[in-house]
Amino acid sequence: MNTLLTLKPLLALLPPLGLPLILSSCRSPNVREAWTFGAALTMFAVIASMLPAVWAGQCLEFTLVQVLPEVSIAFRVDALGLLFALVSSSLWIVTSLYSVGYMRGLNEHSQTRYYSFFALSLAAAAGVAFSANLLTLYLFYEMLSFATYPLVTHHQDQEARSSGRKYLLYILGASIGLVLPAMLIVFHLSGTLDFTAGGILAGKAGTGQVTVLLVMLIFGFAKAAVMPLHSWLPAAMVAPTPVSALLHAVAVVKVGVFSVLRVITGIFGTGLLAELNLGTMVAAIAAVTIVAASLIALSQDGLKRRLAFSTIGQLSYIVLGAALLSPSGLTGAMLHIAMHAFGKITLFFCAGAIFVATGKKYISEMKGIGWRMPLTMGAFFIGALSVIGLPPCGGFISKWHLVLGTLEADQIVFLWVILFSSLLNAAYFLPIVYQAFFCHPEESLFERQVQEAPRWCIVPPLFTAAVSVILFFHPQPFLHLARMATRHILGGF
Amino acid sequence: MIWQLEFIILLLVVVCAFAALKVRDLLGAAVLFSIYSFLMCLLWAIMGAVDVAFTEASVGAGVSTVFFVAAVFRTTRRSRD
Amino acid sequence: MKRLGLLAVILFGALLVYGTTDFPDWGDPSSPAATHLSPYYIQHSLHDTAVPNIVTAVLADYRGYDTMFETAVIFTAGLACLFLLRVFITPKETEASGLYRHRATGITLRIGQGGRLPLGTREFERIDSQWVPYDLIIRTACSLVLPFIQLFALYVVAHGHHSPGGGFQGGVIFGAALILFAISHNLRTTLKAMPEKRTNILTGTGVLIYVGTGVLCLLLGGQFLDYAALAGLLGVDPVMARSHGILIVEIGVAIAVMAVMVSLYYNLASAGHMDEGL
Amino acid sequence: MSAHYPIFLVVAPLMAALVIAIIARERPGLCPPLAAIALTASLWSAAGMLCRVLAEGPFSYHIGNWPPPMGIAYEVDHLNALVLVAMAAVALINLITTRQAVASDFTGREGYFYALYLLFCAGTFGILVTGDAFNLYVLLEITSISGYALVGLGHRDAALASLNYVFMGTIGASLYLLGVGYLYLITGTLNMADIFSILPRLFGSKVVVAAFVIAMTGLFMKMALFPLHGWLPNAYSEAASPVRSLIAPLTTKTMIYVMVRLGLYVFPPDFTFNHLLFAKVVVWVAAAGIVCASVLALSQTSLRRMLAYVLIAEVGYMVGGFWLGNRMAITGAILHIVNDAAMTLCVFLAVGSFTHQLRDDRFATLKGCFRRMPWTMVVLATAGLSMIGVPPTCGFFSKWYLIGGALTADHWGLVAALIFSSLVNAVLFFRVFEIAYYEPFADPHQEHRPALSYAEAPATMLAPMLFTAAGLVGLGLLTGRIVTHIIDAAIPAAIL
Amino acid sequence: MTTAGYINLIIAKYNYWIYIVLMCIGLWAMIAKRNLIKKIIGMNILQTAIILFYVSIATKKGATLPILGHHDAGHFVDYATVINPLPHVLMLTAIVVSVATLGVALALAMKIYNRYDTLEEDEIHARVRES
Repeated sequence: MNTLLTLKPLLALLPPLGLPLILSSCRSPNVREAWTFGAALTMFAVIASMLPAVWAGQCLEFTLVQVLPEVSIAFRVDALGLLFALVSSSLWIVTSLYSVGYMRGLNEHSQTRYYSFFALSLAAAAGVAFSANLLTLYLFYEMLSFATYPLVTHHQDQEARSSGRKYLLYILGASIGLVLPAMLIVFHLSGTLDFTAGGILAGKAGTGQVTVLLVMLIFGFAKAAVMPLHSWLPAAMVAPTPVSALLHAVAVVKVGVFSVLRVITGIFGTGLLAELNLGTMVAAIAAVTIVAASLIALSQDGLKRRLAFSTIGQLSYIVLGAALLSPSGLTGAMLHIAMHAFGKITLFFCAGAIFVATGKKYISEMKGIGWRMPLTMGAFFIGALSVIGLPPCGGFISKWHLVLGTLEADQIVFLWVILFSSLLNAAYFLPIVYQAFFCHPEESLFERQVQEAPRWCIVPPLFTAAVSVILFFHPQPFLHLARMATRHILGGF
Repeated sequence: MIWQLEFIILLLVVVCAFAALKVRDLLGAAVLFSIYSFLMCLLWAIMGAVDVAFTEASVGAGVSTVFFVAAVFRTTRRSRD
Repeated sequence: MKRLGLLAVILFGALLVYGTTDFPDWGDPSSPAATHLSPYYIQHSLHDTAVPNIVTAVLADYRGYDTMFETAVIFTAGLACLFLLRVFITPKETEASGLYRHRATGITLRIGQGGRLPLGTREFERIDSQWVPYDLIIRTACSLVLPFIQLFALYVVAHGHHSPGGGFQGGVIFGAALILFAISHNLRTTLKAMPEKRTNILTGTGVLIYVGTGVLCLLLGGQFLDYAALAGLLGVDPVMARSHGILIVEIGVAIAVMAVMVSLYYNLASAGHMDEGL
Repeated sequence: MSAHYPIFLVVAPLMAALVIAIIARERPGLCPPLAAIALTASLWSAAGMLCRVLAEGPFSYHIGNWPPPMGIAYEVDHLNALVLVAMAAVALINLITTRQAVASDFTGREGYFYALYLLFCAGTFGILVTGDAFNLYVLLEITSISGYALVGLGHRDAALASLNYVFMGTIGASLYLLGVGYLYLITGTLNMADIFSILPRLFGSKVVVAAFVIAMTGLFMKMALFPLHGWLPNAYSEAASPVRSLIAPLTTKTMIYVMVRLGLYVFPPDFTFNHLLFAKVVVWVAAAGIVCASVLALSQTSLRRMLAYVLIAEVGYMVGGFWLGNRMAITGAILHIVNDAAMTLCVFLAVGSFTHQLRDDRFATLKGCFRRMPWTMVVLATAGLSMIGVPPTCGFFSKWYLIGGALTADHWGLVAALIFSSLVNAVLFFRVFEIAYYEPFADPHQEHRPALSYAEAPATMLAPMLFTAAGLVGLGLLTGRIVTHIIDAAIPAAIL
Repeated sequence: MTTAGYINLIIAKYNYWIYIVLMCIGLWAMIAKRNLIKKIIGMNILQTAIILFYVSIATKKGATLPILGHHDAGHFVDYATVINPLPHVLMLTAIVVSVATLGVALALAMKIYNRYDTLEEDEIHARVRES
């Protein structure tokens, strides 16, 4: 893989930093939102423009500044990073659309702040995607934590405060308490922090050290919500729905798992982990999270909370896939970042649309809602299928690869875990759809036949649902990128 | 120099230091401190540090004491320890 | 706290004793302190600076920079007291409340708020609220002694090259003379003789003379405080220039120290009101 | 001119102080510009010296044209040139920023304030540049006395805090003086380089050991290392805000510089780190200090008291890092002198802005400050993130070196303490941000929320504050260059 | 070391022992005394003790004052016959510093008295707590 020095990775981060423009136009909402769209589209365009080069097997690099004699703040765009950046930047456009509908629909306060920090969060997510070393990744990871705080606590009431506390406590506590020392120890042992295909720790650290570091890093990136550091995620559901949708189904949590993926592949190296048989340990941790989170999700009545626990489980699929250390497992993990993102964001959009249209938050109140909001619930159904991993949705592709991965790695236990949890997924999603369409509404709220949410709230879920379906038939860009990344990591298969 | 004399002065210095800290009347403490300074100045003169002794005589035994007295005059003479 | 303090003191004392056991014997002429640096001063200072008093030579020339900051320290102290204590609310001249004494009879009057003395009268003299009857003997004796003390102070400054003493001692003695005047008479009278404004200006000026000399040396092409550079200006050879330079800075020190001592006394004795004191 | 930079650095503020003291009552309006000019001159000289050191290497200035050790020499090398630039910049920025606050806090005595301010700065610069152990003491005292006076005229209990500071400071300085006396007794010289060359012959002497322990203890007292920190919280919280933001960045950091100077260039590093158990004990004391100070900081109810304890913890960072005795850790300690000065300035300027605009800095009054004083909060947030250690602010990078050094030395106690303190700092600052982020919650019985007025500081205060905040990020990004070009050269090659 | 050795040690350095005693007295007063003026006196004792130490370093047995006559000019002075002048110089500075500190400390004590009406530390702390 040849490298190419270019400014593009940096350019990709800049559009969201058009904050002053957003701030300066705080008095006219239309202009402000135009800027947001402009930023989102520019960012997507810049990222997409890097696709051909990466596709051709090139690696775009840019060193911003040499902050330490040995470590710099540097960007590198490879297949994995680009895959993630593509997902998050494309979904930003959709979410911006949705935000306009949602925020205006509910007449929320401080919208300028909302859009500003939203943009900042996206910049941070792209930064994480393009980080060339652990320090840069840590920098943007922390930036994301701070930038999302005002979004999570947007309502600025008592509940938001306590949830915000929990959010920061987990995220920041884990990153300062675990990632920072782990990063320093890695640097101390290996003298570098650059992500390299074979890992940088091989031959430089003992088994005990590697185990401790692995545990510190897996749990340290608490955004990946591996149990027991997961409970910030349901708490963070106090945020406005677009925030939950983008950040808690896409940017924040995916940044967490992306970081875990990066660390496993770039710092430890799959070879080292396989050699020390540590992959199984991580996979076991992930498996416990998958099953436990799915079981908890069954018992949740709040729609967003149920989605949150579902997310926790789905994230651990990705960790599990990476921990299998097999080609298909890795491919599946990477694909799942994309597939789950499109599926889950659809579900969140629908939840938000329901809230905007009816003010309902709880599943038990949603009997018969399908007759009132057929489009929304239709999208919801497709999203649910994708997350469960049934055809004809994108989720099937990634799960298929994960299952293949377990077989390749000869870890049949995890195959059962995946299948069992898919059943559980179906068990907590399908009843919602069933109730929505086949139960009679209990309340008189649903008297009128069809009353959907505002247009801007309904178009985005339909779009993402459609994309989910399309991804089943044409998974190409993502599948190809994931395959390339896997080949790069494992050295060809 | 007669070392016995020097030794007595040394002891007196210690005694004065103690006494200055022990008396309950702050004005008395100031005066005792002045004596302490003056003995110290003698001691230095004996050791050949005439310039230092001169300075201590004018500063330690002289002006410092006046400052102490002025401060005590403006505050209180009472002390509980 | 007390016990902890005692423990700390004992520990500290033990450390000192520990160090002291390795000291060279007291008065040993071959100790390192006596053989490394000081022989240079003893053997060269007279030749270098033409000042027989080695202490003065080292103080004002070799280590003149220390002394400059020593003066700055005392200046800082004066300024600090002024800053901390001075009360900048001056009672109006027409406000006459306070104690007055009739000069001729010695009768003391108290004039309350809003009361007024016949303007322009010289028969009454304002006295301190905590007024102690003046002792004639002390007053007269101090008045008699004062000029001699001041003369002695000047001598100490001027003769610092040849005998113990110098700017600092002379300045303190001069200041002490003024303080004696203030104690034997009263603060108000002293303030008339030596107003606060003048002490402030003198303080700064004294240190400025020192620093200015240093800067002058620098401007004349030497290093800072290199009095030899003053040779051309003073019209003497570099060695004598050092001697004269020392005298100049000693005068500066004396002025500054004198003014600071008086200013410190003013502030402490009057608690910053600059009206009446000890 | 450039040959005289070292002296110009100190004499410019000194002369300006004298002139200001003379004209203080008559022309108070002239004082601030004069002070600003003097400090600009100092900053200029400091920068000039740094450039010269980078170009030509260390140089010295012989005052009175007496070669050391007979006379006093100013030694400029990489170490003090770096610290000098930082300190001069801090002093100047603070002077410019706090002008309005000075006018309101010290009405009628601005002139004297500026004179003392400049004396304080002159003393600090002198300490940083001097090569003579006794001269350092004199300069230390001029700094301390002006500091006592400045602190003494602050909030309600300022005089008490200041007198306490006088006592602790005097003990500290006296111990240092005694240590210097011991060194003089055994070496016969006061010049630092001279002592350094003589000492290796005397390693066995108990006098050297005693001198070392006494002088270092004195410095620990002056820098408020944990068990000897008693004076700091009160002195810093009672001082008026312009004084606080001057003294907090300069005092402790200067003392740490002196410690580094003594440990590396007066006592041979071999003696400092290996010859005694002292170094190991101090590292543990520093680690304990970091933990205790952080815990104490949690229980404070006003911003400035909280910060005072954070500062004590930061002292622990630098002391711990230095005494680990390996290159990386010492790099961290020196880097942190600069970074901490900048961070402390930034954070206390923000506090000063609160006290100036809201008349208070207790947590309760900070409610809704993100809306009321958004820019000040941006400054505070940047400084807070730096103190927590979030990249790319400078606090992260010095912490990077400190923790890295502790790992190199296998000193897990200090690693744990540093991480713990970062976590506590995160809690501390987020508590503040949270308070400032949420406006007072609406009373259910009231219809309207109490409206909070916009109370941002004037632009003349804000601009230098924002500049400082930007400087924190700038310093962070420049870390690599500072370390390779300056700090590497500042640490003796013998230290690995 | 023999008893005679100890006695010798004590006699040979008695000045140094006295300075240690004075120093400890000063330090103890600063820590344990509650009256502020007493503390200030303790501070001055501490400082003079250090001056005594320095002056003790300077002495040489049988040497003369560090003031030369003009007749000394031009010929070599045996340094063993003249007392070491350097510590004297240093201590002149130290005395000045101590009186400067004293001035500031007394000024602060007066401010404290004006505010709390007492100079006893425990009473002051009680008042601070009250307010």
